[in-house]
Amino acid sequence: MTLRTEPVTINIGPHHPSTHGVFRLRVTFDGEVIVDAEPVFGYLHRGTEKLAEERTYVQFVTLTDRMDYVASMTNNQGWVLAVEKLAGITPSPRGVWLRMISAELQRIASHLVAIGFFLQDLGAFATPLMYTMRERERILDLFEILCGARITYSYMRPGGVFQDAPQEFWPRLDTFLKEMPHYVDEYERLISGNEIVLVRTKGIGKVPADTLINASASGPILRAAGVDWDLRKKDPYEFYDRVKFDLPLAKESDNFARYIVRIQEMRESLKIVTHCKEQIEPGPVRPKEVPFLVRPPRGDAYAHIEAPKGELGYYVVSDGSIAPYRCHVRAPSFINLTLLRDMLVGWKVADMIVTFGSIDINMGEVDR
Amino acid sequence: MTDAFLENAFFRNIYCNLASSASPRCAGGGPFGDGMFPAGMEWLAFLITAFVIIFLVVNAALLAVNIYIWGERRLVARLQARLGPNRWGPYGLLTPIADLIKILTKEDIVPAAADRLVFNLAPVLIVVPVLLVFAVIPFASSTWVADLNVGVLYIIAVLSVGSYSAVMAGWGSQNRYAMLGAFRAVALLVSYELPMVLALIGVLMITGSMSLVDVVHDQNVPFALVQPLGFLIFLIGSVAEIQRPPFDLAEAESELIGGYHTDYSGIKWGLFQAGEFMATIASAAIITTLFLSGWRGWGFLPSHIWFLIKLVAVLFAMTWLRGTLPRLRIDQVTAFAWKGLLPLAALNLVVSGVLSFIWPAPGVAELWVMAIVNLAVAAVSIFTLGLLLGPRPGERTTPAGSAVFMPAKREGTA
Amino acid sequence: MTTSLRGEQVASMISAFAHEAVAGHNEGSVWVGAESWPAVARQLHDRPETDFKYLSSISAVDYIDHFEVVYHLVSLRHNHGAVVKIRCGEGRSDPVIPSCMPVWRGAELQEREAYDLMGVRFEGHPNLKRVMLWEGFPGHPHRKDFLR
Amino acid sequence: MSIEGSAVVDVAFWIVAVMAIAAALLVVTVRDVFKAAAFLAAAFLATAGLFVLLRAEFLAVVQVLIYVGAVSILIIFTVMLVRNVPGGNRTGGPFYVFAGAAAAVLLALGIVYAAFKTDWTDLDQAAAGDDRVAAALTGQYQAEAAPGDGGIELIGGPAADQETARQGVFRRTANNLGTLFIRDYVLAFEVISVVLLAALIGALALARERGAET
Repeated sequence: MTLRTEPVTINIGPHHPSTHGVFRLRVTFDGEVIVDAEPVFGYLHRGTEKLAEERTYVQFVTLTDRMDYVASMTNNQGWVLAVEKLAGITPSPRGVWLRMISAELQRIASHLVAIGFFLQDLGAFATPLMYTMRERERILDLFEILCGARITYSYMRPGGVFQDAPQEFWPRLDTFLKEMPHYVDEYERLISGNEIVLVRTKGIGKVPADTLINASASGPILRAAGVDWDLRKKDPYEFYDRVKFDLPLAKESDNFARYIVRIQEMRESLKIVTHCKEQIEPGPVRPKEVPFLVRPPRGDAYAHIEAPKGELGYYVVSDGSIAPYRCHVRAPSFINLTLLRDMLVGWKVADMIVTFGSIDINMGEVDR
Repeated sequence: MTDAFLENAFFRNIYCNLASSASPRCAGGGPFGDGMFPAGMEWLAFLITAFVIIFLVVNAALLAVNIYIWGERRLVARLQARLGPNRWGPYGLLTPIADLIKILTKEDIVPAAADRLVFNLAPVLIVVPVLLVFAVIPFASSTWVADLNVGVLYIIAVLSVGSYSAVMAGWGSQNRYAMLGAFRAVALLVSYELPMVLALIGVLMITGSMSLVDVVHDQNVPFALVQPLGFLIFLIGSVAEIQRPPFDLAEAESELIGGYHTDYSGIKWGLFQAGEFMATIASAAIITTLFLSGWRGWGFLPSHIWFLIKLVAVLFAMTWLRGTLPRLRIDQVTAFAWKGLLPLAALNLVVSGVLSFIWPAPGVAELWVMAIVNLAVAAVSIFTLGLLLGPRPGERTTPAGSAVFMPAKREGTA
Repeated sequence: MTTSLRGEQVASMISAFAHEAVAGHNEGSVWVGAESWPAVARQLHDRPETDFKYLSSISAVDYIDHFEVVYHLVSLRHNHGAVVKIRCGEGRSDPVIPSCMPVWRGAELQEREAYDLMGVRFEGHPNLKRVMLWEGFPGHPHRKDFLR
Repeated sequence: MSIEGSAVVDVAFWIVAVMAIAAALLVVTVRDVFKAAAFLAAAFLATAGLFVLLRAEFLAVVQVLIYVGAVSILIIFTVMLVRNVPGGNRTGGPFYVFAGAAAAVLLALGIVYAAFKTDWTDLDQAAAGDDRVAAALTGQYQAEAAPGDGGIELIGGPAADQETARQGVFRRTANNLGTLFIRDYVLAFEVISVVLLAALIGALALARERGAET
């Protein structure tokens, strides 16, 4: 004789504390075990791609900020790279270095948010979140010095950045680079060895590497499965071939591996920023000859970068006017969710939240 | 019955002011004068005294909750590298009052599908059992409400009633999150009650009495040292039973939003919060009394202060746990109770039984010997159990299908 | 550096399955007919010299007189990429194209997105529903003729 | 005079008794199974109150611990697991009504018989403060407990202080019960524990899903 309980369908979200925005998941539970899960998107859909068709290439930079709003710098970067590729613009070196510095700082900030909320999803009463937010504030302070904004920077332009870093930026950056490794150590001391974190994350949300590749997953999720794929190494854009850094890999492909890959990536990003700071040379941050109204020739271009959450790609089609004819964004958060159901089915409610947190999505980017 | 009550200074002082001075039990009247009532009216004096004491204890508990909420918020804020509430009153001490006013003026929402009677009764029920616990706690050398001869059992019984509130809230809301929270609350309670009771039996074997007054009286060496295993099990069990992190599954806000009190608002929600914090204080008071030698201390401070110091220390530890640890999963929590705590409690029972067989009425020296033996047993058994039940990677309940998974066509709209 | 395969290379590789394949002028793009797309996709994925195990992106473009779907493919082993473009027939009434979900699961959400916003129907997709907008939303907003 | 004899206890008794009977009636009349289970718990609680008034604190606490804290909670838990309960699930026809009524009448007859059979006089007199009976009670308990083994030691001698002695009997219900279980009725006690063990194993066998490893 078997005792059967009736499956229950619950809407997790769109107003749920752990859905990182307005994400909705229709989950069917048998008791506490997930039988089926279906993600539902679109609560934050703003038609960004359509809006691009009515803006100039530079104006659209401000809209890319609003996609992944915890990693605006990398959104800017992907877009200006696509425009540069489309229009054949050669950026000025100093601008490129500044873009790399800000992109790597942004990666650290994004991973800090990811780790903080991941632990929050695990049920830690906001303590790790507060710790990571404390350091994120310092990065935001740096960005504020750099461009005057704290969330939506719009710092980058085709050809470079819109203004040089002020003098006070460099000593502040030095202090940050000196202190941040100790803070990362502190997170590791607080989190990485915590027995409860280990039993809650190890072995959970496992997906084999070939499934991940087949499902177009990218970023830390892919690298946590041991796939050696980072566009900064494999398809170096900007000056990433001139800096030295390692590629943190894990092979377990579980929630803990994703967490630990993010932690290690923060250390590598610090290295990259240090290298950039050493190699940066004086000069204009944006070539004078690049017009403000970029008018690329007819054609299309696809530029992709390694954003904190994965491969961020912009496919731009130009009809020769001052506005893109069509712009499509390959959003890493969105495509990483393809495997969500595979990761969830068979696990419990609590695992669902943790696995979802380990993917690290941003609804601004998923829904665009 | 009256005589038993009169051992209690708290009771006697009020009673003898009211009852007739001719009464043989209060020869010489109370400290503030003679009895007010003529002879034969002692029952009225008894009633009034009882009500006064209940009034005092209930209000003291509520005030303590307010102070504790403030303290926990400040402490957690310090653990999290921030400041915490500091705007209302000195050091933000009036913040709980401001919160209370805010909660009282909020709209009281009852979901349309809710079972109104059950829904409205649930928040009341969370406070009642916790208040009842304070009835048997000796707060000082001669201050308690009632010296019940089955005090320890009474505490366990009353605390077990507390889960009704979660169940009724979950059922009354007719909300699936709330229902899941209620399930978890019951699972937690059923799992942790058994090891807790078994852990207490070790204490009872030494004292030979279930009265908390006697337990404190016999506690020449704090039982936390004499019964280290029992102390740990009871501490973990009470944290689980009052559903604080890392066992706050029933209201796990990142999973179940608010668990069983998802649908509550206004003062009903406030009652749930107050009830939970009050339960924390009650648990800390129980642990202080049973394992940390209650009000006993050295002479330079009054016994009330000693009790308070120990209480605050236990509360500090509980808050620290809350500020540090993530939440466990439901199967891990129950497995920890059944596979971890229950065998430890049974072992503790056997060891304590043997020791009390050797020393039926232990003196101070014998208690210290017991402490050493038990500490060694605790260290070895916890280490062994840790090896046996160490962290394991999670297991999927059902196979998730083939490697390349094609989602089935589903009905319904997005 | 991810090298782009030249369009002619790709075209010659798949010519056995898609005679109509035409090499594009930039980024090694190649145009493939919609009918031969499933076979081509399977070949690109399986053949060791192409080894396009990773589908990077699917973009749908409205060219007024026809719709085009652009696939960006990457081989993680050889570190090369290719762009496959598919015209969804002539006219704009009902653009249809076979789904490549049996080959790349990563197409699941991207095809749904293209269907939702551009109205390109992917035949064979097991769960082709709107993803950003709600069911019953009139029209497909990324089309050029979508009126606000 | 002592508090036991006063009107306070009478009033308390009536409140608790009415609560117990009302809750018990609601258990069988209310349509909602969840509420019926909750009222069952309330009836158990009121019974515990009656035990308190009878000076049997140990029984009262055990009643709360086992019946309210464990049995009823599990009943409610089961009710919640079974869906579609609020609609109510009425009796299955006249057969069940008659069978239930017959069982109730039989049970009531048994209780009434037991009540009349019991000799209440000594308890009544003890409650009223009759020293002779109290002394008899004290002596009886002392005879049952072999003196000197530390099991039961009453406060004072048989005739030293009757009031204290009577209170001693009541104060030590737990000890007396324990002695009775372990000494006089040890066989019944052990048989019951074997039955409980069998029930436990049976429950495990039922709950274990066939084919599932966990």
